[in-house]
Amino acid sequence: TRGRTASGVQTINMQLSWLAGGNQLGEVVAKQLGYFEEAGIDLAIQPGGPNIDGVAVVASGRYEFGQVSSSTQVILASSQGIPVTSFAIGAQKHPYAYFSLPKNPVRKASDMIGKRIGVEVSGQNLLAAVLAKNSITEDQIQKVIIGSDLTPLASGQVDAIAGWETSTTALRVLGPDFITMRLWDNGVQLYALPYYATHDALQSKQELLASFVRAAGKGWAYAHDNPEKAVDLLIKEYPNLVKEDEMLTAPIMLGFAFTDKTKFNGWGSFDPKVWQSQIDMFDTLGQLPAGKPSLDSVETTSILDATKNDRPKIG
Amino acid sequence: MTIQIAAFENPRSNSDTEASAIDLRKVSVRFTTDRGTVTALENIDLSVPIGGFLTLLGPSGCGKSTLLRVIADLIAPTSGNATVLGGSPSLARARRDIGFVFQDAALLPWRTALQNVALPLEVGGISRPGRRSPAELLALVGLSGWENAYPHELSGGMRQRVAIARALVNDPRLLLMDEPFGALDEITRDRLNEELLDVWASTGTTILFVTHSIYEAAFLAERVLLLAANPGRIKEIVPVSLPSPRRIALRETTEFTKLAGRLRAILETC
Amino acid sequence: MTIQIAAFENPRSNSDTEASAIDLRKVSVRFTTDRGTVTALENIDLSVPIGGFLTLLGPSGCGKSTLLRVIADLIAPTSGNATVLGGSPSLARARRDIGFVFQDAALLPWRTALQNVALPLEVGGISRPGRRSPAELLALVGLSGWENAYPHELSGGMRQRVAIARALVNDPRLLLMDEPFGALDEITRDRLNEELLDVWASTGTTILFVTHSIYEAAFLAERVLLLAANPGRIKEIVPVSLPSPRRIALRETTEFTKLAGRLRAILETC
Amino acid sequence: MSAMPVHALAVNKGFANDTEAQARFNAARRYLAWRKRLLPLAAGIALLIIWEAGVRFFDIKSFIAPAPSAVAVVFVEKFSILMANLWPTAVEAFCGFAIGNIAAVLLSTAFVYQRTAEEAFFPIAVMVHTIPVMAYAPILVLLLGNGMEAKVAIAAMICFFPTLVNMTRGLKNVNPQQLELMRILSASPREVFQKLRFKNSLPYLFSALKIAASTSVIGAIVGEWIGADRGIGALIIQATYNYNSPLLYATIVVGAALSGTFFATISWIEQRTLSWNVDETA
Amino acid sequence: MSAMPVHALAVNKGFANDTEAQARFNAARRYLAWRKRLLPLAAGIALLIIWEAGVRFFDIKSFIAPAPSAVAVVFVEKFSILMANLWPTAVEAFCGFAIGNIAAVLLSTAFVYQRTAEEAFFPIAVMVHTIPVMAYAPILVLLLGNGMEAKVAIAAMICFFPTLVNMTRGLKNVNPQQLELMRILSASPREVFQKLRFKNSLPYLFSALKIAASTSVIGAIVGEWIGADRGIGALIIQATYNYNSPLLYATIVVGAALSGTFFATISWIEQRTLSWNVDETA
Ligand SMILES: Nc1ncnc2c1ncn2[C@@H]1O[C@H](COP(=O)(O)OP(=O)(O)OP(=O)(O)O)[C@@H](O)[C@H]1O
Ligand SMILES: Nc1ncnc2c1ncn2[C@@H]1O[C@H](COP(=O)(O)OP(=O)(O)OP(=O)(O)O)[C@@H](O)[C@H]1O
Ligand SMILES: [Mg+2]
Ligand SMILES: [Mg+2]
Repeated sequence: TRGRTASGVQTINMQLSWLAGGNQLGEVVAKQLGYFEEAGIDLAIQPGGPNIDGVAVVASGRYEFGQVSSSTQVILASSQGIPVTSFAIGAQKHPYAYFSLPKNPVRKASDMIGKRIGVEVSGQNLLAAVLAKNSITEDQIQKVIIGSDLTPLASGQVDAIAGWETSTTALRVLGPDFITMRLWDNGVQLYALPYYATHDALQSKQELLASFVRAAGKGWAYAHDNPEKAVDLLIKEYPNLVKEDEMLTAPIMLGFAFTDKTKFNGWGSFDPKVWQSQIDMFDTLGQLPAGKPSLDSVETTSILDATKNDRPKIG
Repeated sequence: MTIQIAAFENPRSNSDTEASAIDLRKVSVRFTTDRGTVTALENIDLSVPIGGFLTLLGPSGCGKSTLLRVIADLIAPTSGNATVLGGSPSLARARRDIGFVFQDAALLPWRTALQNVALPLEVGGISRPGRRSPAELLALVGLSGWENAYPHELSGGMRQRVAIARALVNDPRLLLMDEPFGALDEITRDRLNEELLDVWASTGTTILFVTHSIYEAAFLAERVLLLAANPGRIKEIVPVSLPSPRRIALRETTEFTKLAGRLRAILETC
Repeated sequence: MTIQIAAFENPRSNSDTEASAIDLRKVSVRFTTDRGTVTALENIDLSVPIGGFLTLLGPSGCGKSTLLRVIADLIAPTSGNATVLGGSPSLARARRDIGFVFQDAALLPWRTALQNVALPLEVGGISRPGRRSPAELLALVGLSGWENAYPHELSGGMRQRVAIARALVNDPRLLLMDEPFGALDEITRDRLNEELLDVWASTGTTILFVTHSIYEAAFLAERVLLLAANPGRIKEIVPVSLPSPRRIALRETTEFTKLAGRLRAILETC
Repeated sequence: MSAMPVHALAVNKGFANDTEAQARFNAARRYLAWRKRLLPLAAGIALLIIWEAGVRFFDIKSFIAPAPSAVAVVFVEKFSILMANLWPTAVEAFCGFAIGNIAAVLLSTAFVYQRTAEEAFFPIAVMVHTIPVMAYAPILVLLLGNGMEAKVAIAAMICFFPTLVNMTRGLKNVNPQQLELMRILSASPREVFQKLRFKNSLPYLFSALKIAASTSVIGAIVGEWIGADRGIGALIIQATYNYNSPLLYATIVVGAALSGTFFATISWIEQRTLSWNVDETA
Repeated sequence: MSAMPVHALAVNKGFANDTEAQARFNAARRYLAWRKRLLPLAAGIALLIIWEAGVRFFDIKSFIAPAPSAVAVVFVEKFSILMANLWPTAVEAFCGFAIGNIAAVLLSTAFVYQRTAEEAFFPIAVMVHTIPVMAYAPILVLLLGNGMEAKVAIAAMICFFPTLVNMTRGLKNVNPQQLELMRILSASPREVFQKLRFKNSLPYLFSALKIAASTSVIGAIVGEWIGADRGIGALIIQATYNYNSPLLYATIVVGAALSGTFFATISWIEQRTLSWNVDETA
């Protein structure tokens, strides 16, 4: 990692767990509009992909901080003793959901009974959580392990399939009127897109991370007000993206980034109690074999507190 | 025995009326590479009667092997026409009428001596009565006891002898031999010369035999074909009117010495 | 020229005091495979003086090639001791004192004739003055015009001649030749016999020469070594007291015929 | 036409029995065989020691690379789970290995006898080989369902190509003289194949099979990533997802041991089959 | 010791000029060369037509497998984006190809001269080859960062193994007679390598390089899956994730064309290099 440059601007690397895209709309806007520069930061977004989620890279200190797709990952990593802690989140509700088709709808958890539910290997614990929260046993449904695509639903191999609501283009396969059953609405309340850093970084680079949160929040606020211009900036940074697709995704993503919670607490905020309930839930389900992590090790509000007044309060 | 023979459609019987085993008309062979053209044979006219024994003599590189390869349908002549046992060379080959002893033994390294000799029987496999077994043939060439040796465990001459046994194993009507005894000591060679004449006499096989030994050429043949080089062409065909059956002692006769001297004289001008 | 020679540490000068070029003491070679043991050579005692010319005669498979391979350090004797040019065979080999003509040409297929002949010069490359160039040697063996041909474009005899040229190119002190002229017609062979004697006379090379031709053995050698088979052992060493320099016409003399007859008689008992 | 009297030349006697020499020969062979078995073991142990020392000395975090000792602990603890997940992958890898290699041998045979086919389809085979699994995974799942068949198909497709290339070369790269011999014998294309080309291609084939020893396992693992709840691949995803590095490494060790076993088996068969090949046994 | 007078035997004359035969020879060669170029093209077009017809006839959904015509439209529309993403992958694949193959050739050389090394490490190389990229991705990023170096390293690692296997075989499987010749000439190990073993291994090496033509591209693609904004691999993920099947296929076509180009280049070099090899040119 590079240090402070001559102009006093310090490089900071954000490691993603996936390719950069609409999930980083605010960061890209802030970058393009010079918000980071104003804050003395030169942000480098380091993409991830199917072969890496970046937690180990951040935990080892190679990059300053990172973002994963789900709060679960931070909990699981903490549970395994990896020293990463979330200091902000990108989506207040997890866009994870089960999709089905009108001819065979799954609108709420109880509808799952007797159905074939397609999930990825890594989606099994979430399915277990939903079932547990709704007092359904695993043998009441038929779990089908699938790869990372929605074809099995379209081709009738499963009745419902797990995925992200923000995958607008992927969902097009299902036609216009598919049915969405949100994880959040069925008792499993997870955060998505948490930002995390090591314990060390949270102490030694607190000011830097705070500056990042301030500037990123500003970017997200701009995106909220000017979605089309924001998408244009996104496309400018990542020419591989398709504008029409991103225009569809942006409102949905913004809808998860800004909710009634952010109206009061500001962008990026979270509720430690929600984190605690997540930890408890996974522990009860026996999904933390390496031990239940303490709340402290999973999240810290230090950055949120430090930036309390500088984060946009929209909702 | 007679009944058994009658039971087979003897593949030879229908060709007894043929005039000649080999008939070459103006056969030329040219090899072209990107570095130029080599004329290996030019306008060869040759006729060998059925049951004939022709030996080929000529300087190294004059086209002897090439001539045998044309007859065996291994290469097609660039121009001219070849007739073998009444049909095209490829027909004769397809009827399994041709036995070939290559200039280098060409044994299959993953087969023992015995398996190498047996190869022609496994391939094609027209069963002919009264044929000698691979083991008998190995004994004939002095290799009993070596049945299970692999080619790399044999000496150069021993490999060559395995190749000879292989060519004899399916009793071909036409035997093309490219310096078969070149790697053998004179004693073994003399004995095998006599053996070959016995085989020829008893089976009526037509034999074309390339050799570098003037004595061998004269001793074995009914006629000796002398080839000249550059391009390969027929210099002379010398008929050999020595008595039959021939035994090695024949070589001591003045008649034989005179013939050999004549062949040498021609060869020196090739 | 003299200055140039002086400029080099002549690699031969320090060995002029050696008694013999080759000294074998009770050399035996046995090959063991999982199918049994073959005794190729048994208790060979042999001494060849520097500048000597020894030819080897013996039935096929008696161990001639094996003997040459022991001397050339290609195989180690199972028992006994071999001294070559005053040291171990491997030392002689390392000093590049040995030239070897294999029974089969062993050319590298990706090299042209000329490149094959030049190989020994590229490898090791002790420069000795007055050496003939690869092209000259190709001409010597009658292959000028074929410099750029690849081995597969040459006839069997032509390949063999390339191998001979290769063995001569770095002017070795000890020349081991395993049936080098076996694939050549008699005319070419006779001329190369004379050439070889010239080379030998002018360079003082020690030569061991395997042949199946009794005439060749007698014509070339100072002494003829007769090997018997099963196991390979020395039958007799026949000194040749023919006048030098020898020309082909010598073969017509009664003295020569008598010698050849004697060799043949011994060979028949091997 | 009748059998000839056989005047044998009793020049050579063939192989004799020499018990002492034979004993030495067998001892040398046994030594080589043991050496071949023990050396990789020794090297493996040495590597593990270096790795363990490295992890301790540089204080490498377990989530980057766990120490072998940590992996060993997990290995023992989770042995039954690991074994339960080994079987499906082993079966998939083995079937994929068999199908992929047989298909490659058949296609290369076709290539050798149909030059046109080779010229037309070889470049296409190269390009098809570049297509990532995820692109054709949906089609496969559609055609073969989500069971073992799809994984076998992927393993087969991944190990197919190297064998095709090597085998085509091996079948074609025949000594011209031996080919002429077969021509003289008027051997049918089938006989030329069985008795010459195939034998000749064996060194190439065994090289290909050695490559396939690991590619078939990789194929089965990748195949499981398109959806499986059991198998090495599924366990790898699971362990990665749970940040359970020691388990991840233990799983990989099992996978590697699987391809190592494949490799050893192939080497063993090779040694028996190519015993005539002097260069190889030398 | 002085130069001998040369009594040349003027028996053979060598190559002559025969313009007519030469012209025929060259024409035949040109025909073969064109055939070699046009046949895969024809086969490719035929495949595309069958595919298009299949998609239309069975009414296959575009997200399962889009029709070539749809892919072609995307290909034209997105040409500039596709090309922009081709370059990084091409560079990674090429560098990985070079590094991986050179490393394999070097290691196989070591194996041939150090039999112990081979026996000890060959089985280990097989096992290492089975380790999935995701297991060592963090270490790579830690060591090399998230730039091209890491992707090159992955491409190199993936194409390393087949070359190692083939090259080891090719270097070892030398004609014993030719080896004896080099021994007589007292050639140094280096000379034996350069003038014999390496030449002899060329058919094996070219087979390996042909395999590497596609594995290096696969390696670069898989390498991009550890994090890249640009490149065929990144675009594949993007297109898959967005269910943009026509774009996915167009991207794959670009990747396949890349390995096809590699393959063609290698074949071309092979033909020049192995021109002495009768069996191959026959
Ligand atoms: N494939 C080929 N390409 C080019 N030239 C060839 C080819 N085969 C043979 N020749 C040439 O054809 C001529 C005749 O070769 P051939 O093998 O018939 O000679 P030969 O009479 O058998 O000689 P030898 O007694 O040395 O075996 C030689 O000059 C040889 O160089
Ligand atoms: N690698 C080997 N393994 C087993 N036996 C061998 C091996 N090499 C040679 N022999 C045996 O050793 C004996 C002598 O072989 P060698 O090649 O020396 O004979 P030679 O005198 O050169 O015969 P030729 O005149 O036929 O070339 C033969 O019986 C042969 O079978
Ligand atoms: Mg010839
Ligand atoms: Mg010999």
